[in-house]
Amino acid sequence: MTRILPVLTILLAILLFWYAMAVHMNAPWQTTLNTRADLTEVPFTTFAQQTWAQDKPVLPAPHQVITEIWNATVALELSSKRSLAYHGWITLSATLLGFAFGTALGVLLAVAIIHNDASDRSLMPWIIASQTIPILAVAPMVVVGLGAVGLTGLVPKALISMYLSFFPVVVGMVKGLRSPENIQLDLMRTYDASPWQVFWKLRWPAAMPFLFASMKVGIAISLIGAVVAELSNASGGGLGVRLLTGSYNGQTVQIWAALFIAAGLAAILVALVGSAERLVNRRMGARA
Amino acid sequence: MRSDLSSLQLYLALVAAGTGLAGLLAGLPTLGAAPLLTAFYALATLSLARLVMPWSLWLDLLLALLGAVALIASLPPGAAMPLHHWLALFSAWALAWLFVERLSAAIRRGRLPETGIGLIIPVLFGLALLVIWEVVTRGANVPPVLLPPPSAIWARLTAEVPLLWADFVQTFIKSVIPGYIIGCLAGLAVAIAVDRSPFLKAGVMPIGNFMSALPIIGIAPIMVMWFGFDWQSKAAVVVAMTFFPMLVNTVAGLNAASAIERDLMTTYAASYWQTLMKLRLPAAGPFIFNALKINSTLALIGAIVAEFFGTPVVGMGFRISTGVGRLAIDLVWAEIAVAAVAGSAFYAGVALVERAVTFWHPSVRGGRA
Amino acid sequence: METSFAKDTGPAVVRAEHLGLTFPTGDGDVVALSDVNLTINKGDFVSFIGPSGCGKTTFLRTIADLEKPTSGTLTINGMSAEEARRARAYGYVFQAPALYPWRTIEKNIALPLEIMGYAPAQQAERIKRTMDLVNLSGFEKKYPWQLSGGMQQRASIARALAFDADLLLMDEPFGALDEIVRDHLNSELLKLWDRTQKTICFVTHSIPEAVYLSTKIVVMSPRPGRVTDVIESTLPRERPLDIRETPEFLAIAARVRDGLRAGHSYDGEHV
Amino acid sequence: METSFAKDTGPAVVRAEHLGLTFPTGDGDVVALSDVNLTINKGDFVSFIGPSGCGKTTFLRTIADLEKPTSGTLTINGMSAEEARRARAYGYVFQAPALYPWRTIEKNIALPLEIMGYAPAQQAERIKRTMDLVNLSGFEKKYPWQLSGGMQQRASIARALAFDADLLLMDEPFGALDEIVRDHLNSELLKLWDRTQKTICFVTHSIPEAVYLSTKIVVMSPRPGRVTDVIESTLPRERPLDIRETPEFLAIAARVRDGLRAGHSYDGEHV
Amino acid sequence: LDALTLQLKWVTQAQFAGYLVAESKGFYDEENLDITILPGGPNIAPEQVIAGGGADIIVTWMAAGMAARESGVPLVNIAQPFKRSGLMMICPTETGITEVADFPGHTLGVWFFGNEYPFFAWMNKEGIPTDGSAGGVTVLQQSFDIQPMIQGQADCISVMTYNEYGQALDAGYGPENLTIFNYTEMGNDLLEDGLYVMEDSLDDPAKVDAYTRFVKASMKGWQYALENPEEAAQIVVDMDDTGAATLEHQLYMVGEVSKLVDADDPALNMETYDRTVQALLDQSIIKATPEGAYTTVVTDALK
Ligand SMILES: Nc1ncnc2c1ncn2[C@@H]1O[C@H](COP(=O)(O)OP(=O)(O)OP(=O)(O)O)[C@@H](O)[C@H]1O
Ligand SMILES: Nc1ncnc2c1ncn2[C@@H]1O[C@H](COP(=O)(O)OP(=O)(O)OP(=O)(O)O)[C@@H](O)[C@H]1O
Ligand SMILES: Cc1ncc(C[n+]2csc(CCO)c2C)c(N)n1
Ligand SMILES: [Mg+2]
Ligand SMILES: [Mg+2]
Repeated sequence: MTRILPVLTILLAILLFWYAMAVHMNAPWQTTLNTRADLTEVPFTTFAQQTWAQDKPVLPAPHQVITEIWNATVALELSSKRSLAYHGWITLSATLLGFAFGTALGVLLAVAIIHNDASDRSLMPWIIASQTIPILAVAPMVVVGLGAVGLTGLVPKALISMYLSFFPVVVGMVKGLRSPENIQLDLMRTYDASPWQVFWKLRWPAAMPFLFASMKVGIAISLIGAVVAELSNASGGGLGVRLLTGSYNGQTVQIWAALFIAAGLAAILVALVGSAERLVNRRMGARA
Repeated sequence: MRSDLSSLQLYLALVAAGTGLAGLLAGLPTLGAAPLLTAFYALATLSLARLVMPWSLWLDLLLALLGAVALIASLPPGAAMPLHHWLALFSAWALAWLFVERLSAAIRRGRLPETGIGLIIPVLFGLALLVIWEVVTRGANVPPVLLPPPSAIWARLTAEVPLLWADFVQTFIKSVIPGYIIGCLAGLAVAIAVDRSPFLKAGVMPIGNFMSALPIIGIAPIMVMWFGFDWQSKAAVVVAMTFFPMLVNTVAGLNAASAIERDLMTTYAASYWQTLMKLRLPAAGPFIFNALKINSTLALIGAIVAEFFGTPVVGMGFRISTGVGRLAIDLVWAEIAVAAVAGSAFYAGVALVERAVTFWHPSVRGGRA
Repeated sequence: METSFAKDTGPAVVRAEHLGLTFPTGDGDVVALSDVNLTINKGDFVSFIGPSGCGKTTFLRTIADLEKPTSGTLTINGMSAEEARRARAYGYVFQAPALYPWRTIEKNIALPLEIMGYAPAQQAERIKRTMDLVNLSGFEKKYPWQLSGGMQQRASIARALAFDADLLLMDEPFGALDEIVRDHLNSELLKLWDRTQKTICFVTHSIPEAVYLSTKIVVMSPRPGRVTDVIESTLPRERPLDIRETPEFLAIAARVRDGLRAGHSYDGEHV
Repeated sequence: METSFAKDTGPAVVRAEHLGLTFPTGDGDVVALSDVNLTINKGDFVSFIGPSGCGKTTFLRTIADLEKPTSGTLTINGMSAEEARRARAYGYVFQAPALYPWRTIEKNIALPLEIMGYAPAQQAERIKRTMDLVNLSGFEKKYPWQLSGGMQQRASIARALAFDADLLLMDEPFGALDEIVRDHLNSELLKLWDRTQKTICFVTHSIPEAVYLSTKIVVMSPRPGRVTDVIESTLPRERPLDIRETPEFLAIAARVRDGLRAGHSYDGEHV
Repeated sequence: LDALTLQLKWVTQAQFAGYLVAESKGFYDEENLDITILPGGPNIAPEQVIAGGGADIIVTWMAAGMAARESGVPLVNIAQPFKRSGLMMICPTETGITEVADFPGHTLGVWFFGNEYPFFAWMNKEGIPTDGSAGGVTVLQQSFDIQPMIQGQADCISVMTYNEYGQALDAGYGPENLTIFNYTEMGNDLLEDGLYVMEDSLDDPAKVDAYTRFVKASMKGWQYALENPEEAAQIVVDMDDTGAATLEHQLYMVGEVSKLVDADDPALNMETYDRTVQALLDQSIIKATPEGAYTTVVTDALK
């Protein structure tokens, strides 16, 4: 209850604002339409309703988006190519695969970086530089390049997801694996613990909060990667493709619906990582 | 056996010499054509002498550089390169790696100064990547419209400086900087507002998390729709992209102060703002800088991506997106290179400030493995 | 200065009645305080002594409104603990130094002064005075992690003494200090107390220290945490260091030791 | 058991010659140790005493190969400090408990045992024994933050005693403990020392504790940190608690106190 | 059975109805061909795909094909089903633009990504600067939709007769409130969707034979599509993986495309070819007159 009420209040505020903005942003076009149709003196309530019911509005009204989501998911068979559930599933599978790759790669790199001076010095700047490359620019070339060697479908998308999601994991884990206080490390030194033991008994548990924080960012970003990859490769479907085609056909409602499904998916994934985090926290005796 | 080689270093030394020898043998019939390469093979094989006599790490660097130069000089134009060149590439790479290992070990033991010398390592790593890229694209005849060699990109880069500069100004100066500043400040301000009121926090955070998961790709066309074609819409995308990481990190950071540190403030009956300014914001410093760093790369990507959805005919994103269609792939990569350099410099700047401001944090003042 | 007896001091500063506090933990509740009845009067110097885990810290934290009692009542200067805290009625020295790592030592000491709005000149003067008092001059510009454990603890004492609170809550402030510094700070503390008529609650593990300093010694015992004895000191208010060899002193010390020993379940076991 | 004199003990375990250690800091160097010459023999019980900041912790850390001396030589059992550490020659009790917050108390004590590869059954047996020794039974499954300061410190002592090291380095292990527990642990420690012939380096601020426990007392003094006196104890190896009232004991204590006082620059100032 | 991959220039839509119908109706199978059709998109350059070996045949515009040829991708036109251009520029009448002379000072939306050449050729011919200098026009990189016109960000936008123009009509614009500049009617048309292959592959007679059968089946597909627009539109909708194509819009598109395609003759019209080349040269989109940029072996074999 105490958690629902604030969310509902803020949601309500957003909805009100959204409806108002919809009137504002769709008004010019509605006025043009009305003028063309020789409709003058439209009362404001009617006018507002008109702006919330446009076919291709600049800003669709919330109920239009919700109706579209409903129509494109529940009202359709799952296997239909118009079903956002179908496209969502395609994107989700690429996301999960990419996230798994990305997390593994990120952790491996972080481990290499904290254990090897040369890797630390040489890798970190380039890992950062790699993220300054606009992926949307490279994604089509990656898709074409991988396509040329026969890799199509899920894998190129997952690779692009991985490319985006490994970064927060490396950064977070490097920080996390270095987070033990000196005295905690000193203790291990007095036991002459092997690097492997220091890792499993000290660095890894100490890095857990960082790992989960990174994974939350990572999984959301992984979804973005999958969507970006889909923008470069219209075959095969996916939420990104729906965004794109919606944009070509001026189907703003479709864009928003796809966008919300994508964000909803991401929110669910982040929440899943969050509950895994709570589980692990509890097992590690964290203060309530 | 010389004891100052770690097992990894020993292994690398053996690989370098072994592949050198193999290259020498495999290339014997045709070696006359490439004297430089022959010299490299021979010297790489000879480097095995390190097992019995002192062998300066700088010799390894020289050898690696010789290998790279010899390889690039002897790349056959048009045709695929002979097999043994791959061995040379491998050997030179192993030597470079060995050098880097030895150099960082020397720095760690305090035998070489950190400043200046420390920079060699990442630079060499980047150079190695470039050499591999050059040799592979040219040696394996990768079509330049798929992936041009770095040399071609560099040629294009130097030839198009005014164009690249105009794009840089449009994208970086006009869109990224204002968007970054506004987005980060707004994220910080909202985080503090949200922190003040548990009600707002409970309401905003789930929605904030939801919004941060919106693929920006989706909001880019909408922003263009709302704010027009010019830099304003790009700045708006940057604001949207940088806002949430800052919000989420700051909220987490504001909770980072330990229980006893808060108790202290409680005993002083410090006001909310006093606790904020004197305890919680400083303690949140590492988190805020984390967001600033993440955002420094996100901002540039955001602006570039937003330019895919309509721009005036200038800007890095515009050039990249239209360049592919014109098959001006080397220009595209030149633009990407500019983006990478600008982004890295931006990041490095933020990281430097971070070191200065959060000097007290264990991750800054030590604790390296 | 006049010699006066502890019990002659003023009205109640802290009054606890049937105070109880229970921590719920993963594997059952821990009763940290149970049925604590205690009155501390204005000008009292009260030492708390007892085996570790008997609730000394918890009691101080409850007075400071850092923990909420789960039963009973507690008033500070006639107010609730929260009101007293808001009125900045006390200064607290924690068992751990709790220095902020981003502030130098002098800035750490300045912290409460900044918060309570002292003028800069006054701040500087007080920082200098208290740093001298705990013998830390010369370390003004160092960061906490550059100091030894005892130096950190002294910095945290200086911080609590830098501002004027009528009630001082000190949780093993001299635990990590050597005997000489300890003696020195003990007598400094006594002088301060005498001069300013502060009320002081003081946790210590040293029986001589408790007897030397206090007008009242509270002996506590664990599982559940409770008060087992309250000893009113009969020593004069004026106390030279060699008072510690007087029979009167030794008698009180013996009584405290007995009380303490009674609280230990295992005395003589595991030998 | 035979009564023996401290100087009769075995060969050198720790030998420091002209040892110096300087910390560079933002505003100038801090000389934490300067020209320290000290030999600790097998079976010695050596206490280090001195004002806070005089380099006691630093010296222990140097023996433990946690700091590198900047001048002079140091050998442990004839090896370098690093070799000795690799040979797991010592157990260390830090000044702060340094418990891992994600491990329960028993798991914290198990940590060195896991690392050194003790069998599970043996681990359980040792955990039980040392937890009993420090009187923490019943708190096996608690997390560190659920314990009081003194209980945490006892847990960290148990952790260092759980495995067999010939050299024990203890940095104010009993600082946060009350007199009764302290007495108890003191005699337990003496028994352990006597039984196992361990060599013990012990930092304390309590002069009686130092005299009661030690065969050799090292008095240190700060700025720069140095050894000002090394007092060989003439007390017998067998020491009942009431030895603390003997004139011999008091004489040694007085000598330590004098050494300590000499190291204090400010005695009597700021009054 | 010869396997060939066809890379389309754009997403699956009725613009490519001939190929989609031929695939769906089994016309390729009849010719012993196994055709994979890859849809394109705004980020996919077919020239790049074929250069990387990801496709055997691509559909692209001649200007882009020639430009690619000069940058080292030796493309050769083997057939040209599209005879006319579907490109137009439309301006709402409110902008006051009625003829080319009104352009200066206005903002024009142009598609880039290889679609910009006809526009620049046209402006070049009219002598209107596009570099933002006085007396010229401001060029915007237009998104692939008509939003810039609806939102008033551009005064004129580019449209295809068969696609965005329909969207404009749907959105309530009519011929009466639009000024239309049709590239074909102005004589500024450059050749659009042609079929291109890599030059070296033409040395292989087996390949040439496969190309010939491919073009033959494709033209059969075009004929069928133009004769049965409704079925063709349905096929397009069915073959669109993304679920974005709507029957209504594809039907409109088939109708419009039929005005541009000659389903009976895939041969290149040399007059339009020469004009296209000349325009590209004038605009220095290409620097030298291309040699061997087309071949008639395939279309000759079909005659
Ligand atoms: N990491 C460090 N950086 C700079 N100075 C340090 C550091 N560690 C210790 N010092 C300085 O070295 C000196 C000796 O410190 P050390 O911790 O050894 O003292 P100590 O004798 O253990 O004191 P205490 O009884 O208070 O624990 C002190 O002046 C301290 O400020
Ligand atoms: N946050 C907490 N959660 C659960 N139990 C707690 C918590 N804090 C303290 N306790 C328990 O309460 C009891 C009293 O703790 P407290 O810290 O008051 O002891 P103390 O008398 O100060 O001991 P010491 O002398 O060791 O500091 C202990 O048994 C401890 O385990
Ligand atoms: C929805 C849609 N938007 C833009 C175009 C632009 N365009 C027109 S033709 C062509 C190349 C292929 O002939 C391109 C890219 C389109 N076709 N469909
Ligand atoms: Mg306590
Ligand atoms: Mg110390």
